[in-house]
Amino acid sequence: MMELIYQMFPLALMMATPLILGALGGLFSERAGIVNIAIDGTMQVGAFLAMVCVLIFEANGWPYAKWVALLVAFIGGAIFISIHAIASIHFKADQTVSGTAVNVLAGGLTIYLCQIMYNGARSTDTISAAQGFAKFNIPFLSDIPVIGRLLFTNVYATTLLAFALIVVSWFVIYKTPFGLRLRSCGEYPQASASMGIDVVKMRWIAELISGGLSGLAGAVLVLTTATFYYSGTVHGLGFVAVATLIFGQWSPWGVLGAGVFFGFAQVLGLYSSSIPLLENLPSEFFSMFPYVITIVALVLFSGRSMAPKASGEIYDAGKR
Amino acid sequence: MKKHSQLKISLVAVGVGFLFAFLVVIVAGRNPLNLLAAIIKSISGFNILRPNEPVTLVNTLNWLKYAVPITLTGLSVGFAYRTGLFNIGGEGQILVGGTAAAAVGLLVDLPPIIHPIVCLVAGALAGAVWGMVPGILKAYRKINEVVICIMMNYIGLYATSWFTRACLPIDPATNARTIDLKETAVLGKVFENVPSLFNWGFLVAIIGIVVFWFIMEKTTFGYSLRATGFNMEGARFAGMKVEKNVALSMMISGAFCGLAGAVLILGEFGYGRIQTSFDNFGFDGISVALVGGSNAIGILLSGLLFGLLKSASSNLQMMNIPKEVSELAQAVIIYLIAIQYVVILLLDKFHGKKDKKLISENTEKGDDQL
Amino acid sequence: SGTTDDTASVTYGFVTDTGGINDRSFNQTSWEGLKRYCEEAGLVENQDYSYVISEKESDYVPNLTGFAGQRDLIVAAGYLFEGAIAETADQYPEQKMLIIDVESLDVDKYTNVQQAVFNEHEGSYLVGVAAAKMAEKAGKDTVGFIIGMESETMNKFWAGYQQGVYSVNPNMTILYDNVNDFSSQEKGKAAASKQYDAGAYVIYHAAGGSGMGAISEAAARREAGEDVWVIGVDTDQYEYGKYGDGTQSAVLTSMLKRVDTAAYNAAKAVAEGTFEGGIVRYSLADGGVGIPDENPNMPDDVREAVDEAYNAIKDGTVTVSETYVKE
Amino acid sequence: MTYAIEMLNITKDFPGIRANDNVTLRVKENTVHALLGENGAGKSTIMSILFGLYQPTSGIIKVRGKEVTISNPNVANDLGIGMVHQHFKLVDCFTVTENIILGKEPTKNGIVDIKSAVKKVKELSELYGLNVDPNAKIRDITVGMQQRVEILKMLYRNADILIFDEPTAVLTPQEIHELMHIMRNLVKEGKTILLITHKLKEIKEAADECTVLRKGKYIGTVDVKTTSEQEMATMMVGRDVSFTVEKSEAQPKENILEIKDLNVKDSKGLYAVKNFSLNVHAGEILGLAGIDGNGQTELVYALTGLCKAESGQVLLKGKDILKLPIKKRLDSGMAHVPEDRHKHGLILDFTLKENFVIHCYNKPPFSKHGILQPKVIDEYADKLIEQFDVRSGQGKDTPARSMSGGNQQKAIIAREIDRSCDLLLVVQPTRGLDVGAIEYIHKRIVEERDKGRAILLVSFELDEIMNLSDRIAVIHDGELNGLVYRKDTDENELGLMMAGSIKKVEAVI
Ligand SMILES: Nc1ncnc2c1ncn2[C@@H]1O[C@H](COP(=O)(O)OP(=O)(O)OP(=O)(O)O)[C@@H](O)[C@H]1O
Ligand SMILES: Nc1ncnc2c1ncn2[C@@H]1O[C@H](COP(=O)(O)OP(=O)(O)OP(=O)(O)O)[C@@H](O)[C@H]1O
Ligand SMILES: [Mg+2]
Ligand SMILES: [Mg+2]
Repeated sequence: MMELIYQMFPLALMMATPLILGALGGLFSERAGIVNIAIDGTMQVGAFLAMVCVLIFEANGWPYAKWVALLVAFIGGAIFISIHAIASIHFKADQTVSGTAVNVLAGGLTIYLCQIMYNGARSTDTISAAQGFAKFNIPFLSDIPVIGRLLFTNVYATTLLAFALIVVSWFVIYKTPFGLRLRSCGEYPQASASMGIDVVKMRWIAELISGGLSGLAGAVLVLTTATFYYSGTVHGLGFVAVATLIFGQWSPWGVLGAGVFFGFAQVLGLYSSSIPLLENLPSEFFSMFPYVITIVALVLFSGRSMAPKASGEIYDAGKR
Repeated sequence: MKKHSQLKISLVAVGVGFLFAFLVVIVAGRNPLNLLAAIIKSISGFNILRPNEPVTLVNTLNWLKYAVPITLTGLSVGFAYRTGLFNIGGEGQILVGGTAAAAVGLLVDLPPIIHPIVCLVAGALAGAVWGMVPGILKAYRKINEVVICIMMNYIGLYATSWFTRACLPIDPATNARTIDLKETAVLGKVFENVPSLFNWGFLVAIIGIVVFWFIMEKTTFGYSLRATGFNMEGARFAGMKVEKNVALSMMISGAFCGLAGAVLILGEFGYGRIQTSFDNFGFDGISVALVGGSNAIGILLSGLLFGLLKSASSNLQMMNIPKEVSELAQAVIIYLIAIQYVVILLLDKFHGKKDKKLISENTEKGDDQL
Repeated sequence: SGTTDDTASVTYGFVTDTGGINDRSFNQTSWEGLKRYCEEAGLVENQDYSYVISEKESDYVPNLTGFAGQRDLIVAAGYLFEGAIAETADQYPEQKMLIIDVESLDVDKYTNVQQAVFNEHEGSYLVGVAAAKMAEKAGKDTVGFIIGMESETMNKFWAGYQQGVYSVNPNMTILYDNVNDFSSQEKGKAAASKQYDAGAYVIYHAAGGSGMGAISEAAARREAGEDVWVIGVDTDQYEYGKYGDGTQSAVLTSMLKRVDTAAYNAAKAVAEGTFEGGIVRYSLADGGVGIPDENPNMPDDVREAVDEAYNAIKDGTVTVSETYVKE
Repeated sequence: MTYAIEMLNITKDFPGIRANDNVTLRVKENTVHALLGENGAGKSTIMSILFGLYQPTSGIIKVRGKEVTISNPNVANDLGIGMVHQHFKLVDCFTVTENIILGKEPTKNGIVDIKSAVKKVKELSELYGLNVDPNAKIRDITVGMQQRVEILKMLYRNADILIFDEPTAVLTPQEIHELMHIMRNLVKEGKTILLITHKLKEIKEAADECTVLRKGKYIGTVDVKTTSEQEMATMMVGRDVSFTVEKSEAQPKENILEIKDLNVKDSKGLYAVKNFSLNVHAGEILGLAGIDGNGQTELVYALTGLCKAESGQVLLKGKDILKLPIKKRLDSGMAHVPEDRHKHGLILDFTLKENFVIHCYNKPPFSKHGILQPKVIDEYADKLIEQFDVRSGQGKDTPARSMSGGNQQKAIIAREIDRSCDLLLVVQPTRGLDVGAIEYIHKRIVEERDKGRAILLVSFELDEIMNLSDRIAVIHDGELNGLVYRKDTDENELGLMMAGSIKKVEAVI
């Protein structure tokens, strides 16, 4: 049994990583008071840019393609989400509507660009596996009993990056002045403004980080699990990331837990045939399983939502 | 600030959206005339580039055919929205609605006319059940309906796939769908001889619009739903059963999507489907509802608009315009709806100029008289 | 202009299924076959021949009828087109159409519809032999199979593959996973990873877009120095399994389904006036299914075994069943 | 004499309205300067200008004699100006300390140094006798405490010009008294205070000078010591106003509301109302006095059905309503003017007419067979608007959101009174309203009493209780700590009962 779990865990982490990063992106946005259902679209943009970047580097024989690709996806995501940010921060947009627009835009835009860049093809070219991320065992750490096999064996560098970003986010949000101000903007922006905090600036920073992380999520998805980008690459994972954020109750550790949970539940479906009692159930039951469990978990933990109060509210300096 | 009707804002958004589409086409080095031709052809069947081409009803009927399901999902999203809920669970509700309709259409013997009606009811009920889950959890356990809806989408995807395989007669030739529905259950084509699947299901959409409008604007139930949507605590204080309203609203919303699924199965496909991914009719419904301002007439109009954008896809591609152009136009339209504050400001400015002109004209006249 | 008058050139339309034109699988391949003929015939893309992408199944009929009456031949790939083709043919009985992977339409009624089907089980038998031989050579006893969804067509892959593997070694273990999804690379990747971890040496995927994840997993493992292989489907997927400097690939071979040939042949037949409706079966014997001639990763002895099996099927000494249950 | 603040000829235009019209305000250093005016007179606006939230359309601001441009609150902070807003600007889920340091956090290696911040807050709190717990979460402390946090925010920023926008609207008499004391303390420590209020008594108690605004215009500045309340009121309203409500002796009749041994738990699961018993008769106004947070909210919620009671009985005309849902209770003869008019009283996005029918929309003649009857509703709305003089831009079609607080309250009162219920439950009916509006609403309440309704008035404002009630009940820590006839008691005694120092339950009928 333990052996099975050892095998399942790295896969669960692989599946979880893009969700965690996407949800973390949503977290920054919502903590600053802006609803972000545009994670899905931003992930598409990130995935597209990452692929394009790797392809360009590969063609020219330049090194560090995947790392540069992550950076490009981060920046690209940040730029892309600005469309949502402008609408939400300056134009008093209904943030759900604006997010929907951005999602629709991403699908059309990336495929349109693919056609321009790749001979009318509706996908990018294919990269070599050497260009993507590969799993590895971390020396020493992987020798730690139990934890070593669970967390540090067969891991992707991107998963470690996500872990690191969780820690950094937690630190930034809960320990630094910036974090305190950010959270206040999501709870009661009028209060922040009265304390001399530039709510507009804070929200912009949060949105840029949010877009960056979502873009990163897309890049990680495509560079760990795929070899080209097409319209089905993200296939709604951004919405699962939104669910991860809410399930994780808007906290970095919660997001980590929820993301790993989702990943694990997905993988369980694959392994069901090796688990006594589960082997005879139809495969659909396992595909369904993570989602059912999530609902059950939400019901069990219900009644104490930690949603930022002002999330989705239009901030108007004159409002009293 | 002047009051501008939702309609006016939507019209501006649509206009700019189309302008943007033209721009994209020009930038891509394609002929914008083709875009115009494709749109006109999709509406009327008339090809301005080849005036000799015979004009048929196919294009127009296809346009309407596309508008039917997304109008229904638009009503669904709009209904929930008016009660302060975001129904992003349309995908799942459509799937279960379609599957329920297929089950009744395959397993039950009923006379014609009655049969499709029973199928539709089954679809609506199934959709309602799927909407009830997020509704009840939102109402009684305060769980965010968005997550539950997303979860219910995926559960619906796999549940219907399992149910269809396990409980419905599967077509042995493909093993990937059911056998054809009973003849009596099918919603026939309105124009037998036109090669478009435009079917009597459109009546469901029209009835849906009337029902939506009537419930929302005319009934006490609609009044209490709107009150709940605007101010839940206030509604509770006034003695309304807020929890019941939330749950019911989600159920009705789900029923609209269930109907959309049923209409698709009964009218378009004629068999039960096993899907491995979503068709996005539910997500389209979000755009339709938002652009339509979540009111009945608005949803009808925006359903027609988005139906056009969908149906134009085929003509666009045949006229050498990438179909993504229509997606980009959609995005721009929805975005402008989102930032209607700015649109209003610009409209005001525009009007302001006109008003000032009027005033100065008047004063000048006044001076003359003096 | 549905009927060809002597001055006008012949015109073609292609409608994809929901997989899109660049699915690196049968849509793309069918289109390439059609395109190949058109280029040879000197036709102009987007004028004499073009494709239309279907976003959802609801687009099938409108897309087909959009071409109907305008193009001499319409090509569509995928069994989900069955109903849509029938609907279109009902309205345009004169319209010539080619539908791939369907054989259930009434041939007497739809005389202008050609239904092309493939003996996937035969091709799968070959890659089954290849997989088993490779495993044996490496001293392994396990191979894997990943499927995107259970359906009649899909089951033919599974049946043929099993027969091929067991023909080499009846004691071989075949791992089987259904990812229930044609578009999730992550699931395909996870399934492949699971099977490799469980000892599979070669994995054969028939999972469309999800299968790309399986290929990516194999390539990543080879990149990391692990000795595993993957077998592609429908088209030669060699280049999608690139690793290292991009000249090597983790794709051992691919089960070719020559939908391009079907499209090419039909297009040519229409131009030459020899097009006929009815069912056209592409088998291993006539080159309709098989494996690529170039298989740089396949050692000679394995190649020999595969060739042997090929000949045996061709001359009828071995018949591959469409259904198979190991006793 | 030096001026701390001079705002000269300030004009501020909002789209469609001139909120300040050539207003001049001079505040001497080391004084409490009051700013008096009706609702909408422009008090908050001019203070927001001083605090940098708005820019004046024209006019000059001088701080300590130097001309300045205050482009945002940061500039104001740097000039030593701090403001306590009418609606507190506190983040609910933050601690007291976090709220205070927000925007000006002490750090150690880039990390917020909470420890030293807590220490600083404690020191300040002790220095000015504010007595707050630096580690408490805002949502767990009383409104009075929250206000002290607001004051600490300014002190933490070394502000020496402090603006208070209607600070007493939400406070209990004791808290108000303490606040006045705190203000005097602050002035003693060298601060200058600007106090916005509607309440003349507070001005009398705490202020040195008073500037009066009316409809955006400057009326005058007076010396508080030498000016009577009556004179200031006349300046503010532009006519004579009476402070006392004229009413005849009560004629109590049958028992309408009987509360017997009621126990209610609060949201944290503690008993907030304990063995509470009280009767309210037809034809009397029973005022329930008490310091905020002593169980009034829970009591009212239990009566109206917003929260469940643990045990006890509530009889309305002899019928136990405690198990009934909200709707049934309202229907069995209870009208309710809630404490929070925005959250509970109105659907702000509904029009006025829609708000009028919020209780009766599903009853004939307003609806038939579940279908609304727009004509009937329109006529009804017009009737109420006329009867109760509810003023708004577009009449019955005005969105409630765009109406002034006073008119919103009038609309609620109109709606509830028109339901002609035997029991009228009014909670804080005049909070934040100006004297004109208060006068009107008080008059209507007394009229209802004279029509034979039983009225339970819950208010934190002792004046209101004293003015209106025939009998007064006092709630302290969830228990009935006093029940006396109005004529037999005075403010002093009530204060002692509210504080729990004495108990006197004698006016039982
Ligand atoms: N942001 C704003 N936009 C437009 N008009 C405003 C705005 N703020 C205030 N006003 C208008 O300015 C006038 C003065 O408002 P202000 O809030 O200063 O009054 P006030 O004296 O503080 O009243 P109150 O006693 O009710 O607090 C009001 O009539 C109001 O309509
Ligand atoms: N943003 C705004 N735009 C336009 N008018 C406003 C705005 N905010 C407030 N007003 C107007 O200002 C006036 C006073 O508003 P305010 O909120 O101060 O009411 P109030 O009487 O003080 O009630 P409250 O007790 O709730 O403070 C109202 O007439 C209202 O219509
Ligand atoms: Mg004010
Ligand atoms: Mg006020």
